[in-house]
Amino acid sequence: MAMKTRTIIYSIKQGIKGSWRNRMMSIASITSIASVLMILGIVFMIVININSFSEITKGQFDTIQLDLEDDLSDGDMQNIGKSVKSIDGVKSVYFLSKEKALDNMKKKWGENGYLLEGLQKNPLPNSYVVELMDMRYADEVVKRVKGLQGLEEVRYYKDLVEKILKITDFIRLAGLIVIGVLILISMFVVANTIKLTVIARKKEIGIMKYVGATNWFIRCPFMIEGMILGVMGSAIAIGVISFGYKYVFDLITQKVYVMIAVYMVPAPVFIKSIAIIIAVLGIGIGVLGSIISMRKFLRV
Amino acid sequence: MAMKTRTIIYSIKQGIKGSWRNRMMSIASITSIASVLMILGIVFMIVININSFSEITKGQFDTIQLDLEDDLSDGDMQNIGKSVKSIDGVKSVYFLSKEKALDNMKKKWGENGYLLEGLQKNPLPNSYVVELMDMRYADEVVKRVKGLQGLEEVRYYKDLVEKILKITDFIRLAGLIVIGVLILISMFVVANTIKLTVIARKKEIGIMKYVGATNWFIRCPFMIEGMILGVMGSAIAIGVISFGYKYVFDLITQKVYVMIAVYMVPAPVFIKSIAIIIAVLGIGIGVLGSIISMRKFLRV
Amino acid sequence: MIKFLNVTKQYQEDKMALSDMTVNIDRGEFVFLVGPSGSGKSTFIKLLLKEIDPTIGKIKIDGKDITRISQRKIPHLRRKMGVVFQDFRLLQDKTVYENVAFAMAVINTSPKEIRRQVPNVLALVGISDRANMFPHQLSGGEQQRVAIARAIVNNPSVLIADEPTGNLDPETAWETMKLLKQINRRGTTILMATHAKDIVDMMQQRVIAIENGKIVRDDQKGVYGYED
Amino acid sequence: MIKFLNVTKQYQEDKMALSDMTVNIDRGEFVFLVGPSGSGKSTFIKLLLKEIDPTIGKIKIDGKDITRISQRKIPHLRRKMGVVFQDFRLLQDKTVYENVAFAMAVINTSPKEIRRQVPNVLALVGISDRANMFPHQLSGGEQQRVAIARAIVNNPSVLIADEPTGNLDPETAWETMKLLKQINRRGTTILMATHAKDIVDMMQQRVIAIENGKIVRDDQKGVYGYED
Ligand SMILES: Nc1ncnc2c1ncn2[C@@H]1O[C@H](COP(=O)(O)OP(=O)(O)OP(=O)(O)O)[C@@H](O)[C@H]1O
Ligand SMILES: Nc1ncnc2c1ncn2[C@@H]1O[C@H](COP(=O)(O)OP(=O)(O)OP(=O)(O)O)[C@@H](O)[C@H]1O
Ligand SMILES: [Mg+2]
Ligand SMILES: [Mg+2]
Repeated sequence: MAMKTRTIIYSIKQGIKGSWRNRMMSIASITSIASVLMILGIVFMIVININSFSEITKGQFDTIQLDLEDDLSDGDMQNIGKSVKSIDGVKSVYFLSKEKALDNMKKKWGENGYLLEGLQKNPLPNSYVVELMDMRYADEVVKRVKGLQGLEEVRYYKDLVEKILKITDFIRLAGLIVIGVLILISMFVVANTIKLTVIARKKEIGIMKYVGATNWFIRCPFMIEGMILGVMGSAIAIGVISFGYKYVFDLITQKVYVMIAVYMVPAPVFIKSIAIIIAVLGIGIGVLGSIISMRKFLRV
Repeated sequence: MAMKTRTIIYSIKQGIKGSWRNRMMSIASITSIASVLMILGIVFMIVININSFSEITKGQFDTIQLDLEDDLSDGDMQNIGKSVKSIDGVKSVYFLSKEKALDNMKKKWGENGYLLEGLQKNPLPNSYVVELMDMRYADEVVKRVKGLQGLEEVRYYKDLVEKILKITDFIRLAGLIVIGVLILISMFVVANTIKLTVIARKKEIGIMKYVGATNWFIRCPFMIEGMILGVMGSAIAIGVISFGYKYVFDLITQKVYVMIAVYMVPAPVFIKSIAIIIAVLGIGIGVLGSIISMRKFLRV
Repeated sequence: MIKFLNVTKQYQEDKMALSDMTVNIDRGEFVFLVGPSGSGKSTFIKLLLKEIDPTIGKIKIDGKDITRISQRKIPHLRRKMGVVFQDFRLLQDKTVYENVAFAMAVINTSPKEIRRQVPNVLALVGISDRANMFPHQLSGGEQQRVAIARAIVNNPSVLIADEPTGNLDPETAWETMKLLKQINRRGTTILMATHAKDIVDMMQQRVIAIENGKIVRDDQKGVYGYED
Repeated sequence: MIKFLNVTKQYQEDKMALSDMTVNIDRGEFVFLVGPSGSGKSTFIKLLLKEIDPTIGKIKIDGKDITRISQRKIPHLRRKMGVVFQDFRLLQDKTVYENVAFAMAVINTSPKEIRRQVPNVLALVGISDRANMFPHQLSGGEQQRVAIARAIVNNPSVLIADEPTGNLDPETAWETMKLLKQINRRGTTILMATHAKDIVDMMQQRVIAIENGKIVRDDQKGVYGYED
């Protein structure tokens, strides 16, 4: 065990020395890693926000509306509300009176609202708006609700919601594919960079082997060098991406259109998740890159 | 001149030989170039389509609606139509009768359309819908139109259009910045890659200098090597991006939601422009990358 | 301790670098390997180090057939041998001190022991004052001496040297030979490929002469034996 | 033709590699540069090639002060000189043939002339049969001969050789010396740094002995002059 500790201390020292002595190459590697991670961050940012936008939009249609018959007593209405609330998958139920519904409609129509003034009597029914825990429960809830007395109609934007769901799913999938491809590509770029570093030090590795060094003894300092490069590359990428996102977010909030910001993932949340992703990837890429790219040269 | 030709032929031969003999490094460089260009292509794809989406959406609000007074004769109405048509910046004018307008409204409201059945009389006016050649003319046209007799109201979605315009501008700007940053980053990555190639061949360059080779004699084969790498990297990137875009486009058209495809840039148009951009960038990056990264080593 | 049994090495179709060589070197011997340029001396050494494998034949070290040992055992094989390469093979990004220290670190010597031993060895080969320089800052002869220091620092049981005096002036060369003889007296087997006629003639040790990949002479207390 | 005027070269604060050296070598001379390891021989040669610049002093070649010429003129300066480096410095990714051909292509020789001349030179140094091999496939002595072939292929007016026989057996070394003498007879100035006592003593040429960066002896028809 004392042997191992010694090797590890030696590796750390050599790794730091190595990345400092090959400063130029280290800088090249770090900028490459940072660049690729930044690109990844940008794409992640785009995808996550499109996703967030869809989710929020979808949420607005994510309800079932139960129109009540016109001549129900208050007690009947309350009973219906309670029955609905007890159904599995129902998150909340709230009562929307016919007056309130007309009011909402007027507001929603804005400039055209005056058209509704021309109505002789309020044609809208009282209704319950049912919020679901998840879209998956929709069909089940609708079926159960339809068995209740006193309902005139069950309105449910099934087609619309399903379209939005389809689009959201597609965007999420496309996003995942793009991010997956990007991770692969960045692995590739970084592995190549480190491979070039290793090729440039091929002779050195050969010499180590001739002096009787084991593969792990040779590999360790390179891995630590790779880790150092990964950490520094990640740090730069995290800094730039965080700062950039905060800047864009603030810009949108203040200058462009405040309403968009509602659909965006807030800066702290985004920064926290992207920082973890970038750090894990950067370090992983650095270490794995070293190991992969050294394989060939250890067979001497 | 014979000298120069000889040097060029020599350089081409050496460039090809060089990239073949350093196969491993060439493959590393090519994949790096291809990867970065692919990332660029993906971002370009995202930006160009968001842009296209905004443009098309904007176009749908790009009209002025002129509500006519209720008691105009057919002749009066036609005169107004002609006058409007003659205004600078007006692209087309079409007549929307009050019956047609109510019909449209019923259709648009879909499920809620039944509400309009309850109306005693059609509250909507006859109107002209004016399409503009460009948003820039809007204010001018509105001013001129307001001078006309027989108009009850001029409705123009100025705020909405301006908001959309603002968003579109923002997206376009953000897109350009992201693409600009990506080009810089990719230049960096590739220059680094080639720099590493050159570092690995530092000794070789030194030897050439000692044999009495001029800087240009040394540089040329490397530049041609860089060009070869650039061309091959671009080719791969163009292939993957073109194929990928066509695949996604077809997928969306057939499987997801045909309507989205309307908002997308058609595959041939996209492929043509991205191919040119990638090719120019790839080759430029290859050649410039070589030149930049060799500077340091020629001072021996 | 070292046994070549019918070893043939063929790099390319048409020509044999070593052909059907059988030789036996005992523990504690001092052997010169001589022969014209391209006769196969370095090939012999590379085979010992398992840098290359023979096309045909067996090579035994301490009774073990090294053509059959697993990849993982190679480092341990090499630790038995100190090597001075014809082209030095120093680590370019390590100083003289670190190059020597590295060879010790590889076999897990304690830092304390390294700090004690390295200066001794550098003094022995006469380059103490170059300890903190990098190989490219040294003269050819100085690099060669660093290579020797690295080869002997771990007290290997075999010391292999390919042309260790090629870049040294006669005086330094003789000092190096005295050093090798001294190491040999402590029981280390020494195998040295060389073109230095004077040295071979003077040292009166076993001489194996190779020509075209074949042993043409193997004398105890031999001489270089090629005429000008 | 070559003039060193009070040249001092100091790589580092404390020690001078060359100190206040003044020397004159005429066209057509054959000069041996001898001295212990680290005395400054390679430094002298590197100064001539403008690989490094002197700390103080002037170096004139053909009457031109090379410490003052512009970066752009350096290639043309170097074309006057053929050089054999102590560490060969062959292009690793070019074959033997291409290494030699490259030196010709650099000075814009026609392909026809290259195809005619390269085989001649390779035959002259005796490595025709290695023409299509890469440097790492050659023995030390073979690489040294490729370096010599490359140095002489352009008929330089000065041939500079740093230890050109260090890796050669005595016989091949002598053949190389005969070759150099022959080239010298055609009017080429030759400057050779060496430790080969036998050769220097036998050749009876001018010997410049350096010690600690100073010229300690400069004899016409001299000898190596260091005792074992
Ligand atoms: N990797 C290789 N591929 C092909 N041929 C090789 C290779 N290595 C060596 N050779 C050839 O094998 C022969 C023996 O080479 P070796 O290096 O053993 O000679 P040597 O006796 O050490 O010569 P020197 O004294 O010049 O160093 C030479 O002719 C050489 O060209
Ligand atoms: N780049 C450098 N930086 C620092 N010191 C150097 C550098 N190059 C050479 N030296 C030192 O200058 C001195 C002279 O070196 P030089 O290479 O000229 O010796 P040499 O006479 O060629 O020796 P050898 O016969 O061993 O090749 C040596 O002590 C060497 O350590
Ligand atoms: Mg050899
Ligand atoms: Mg020297």
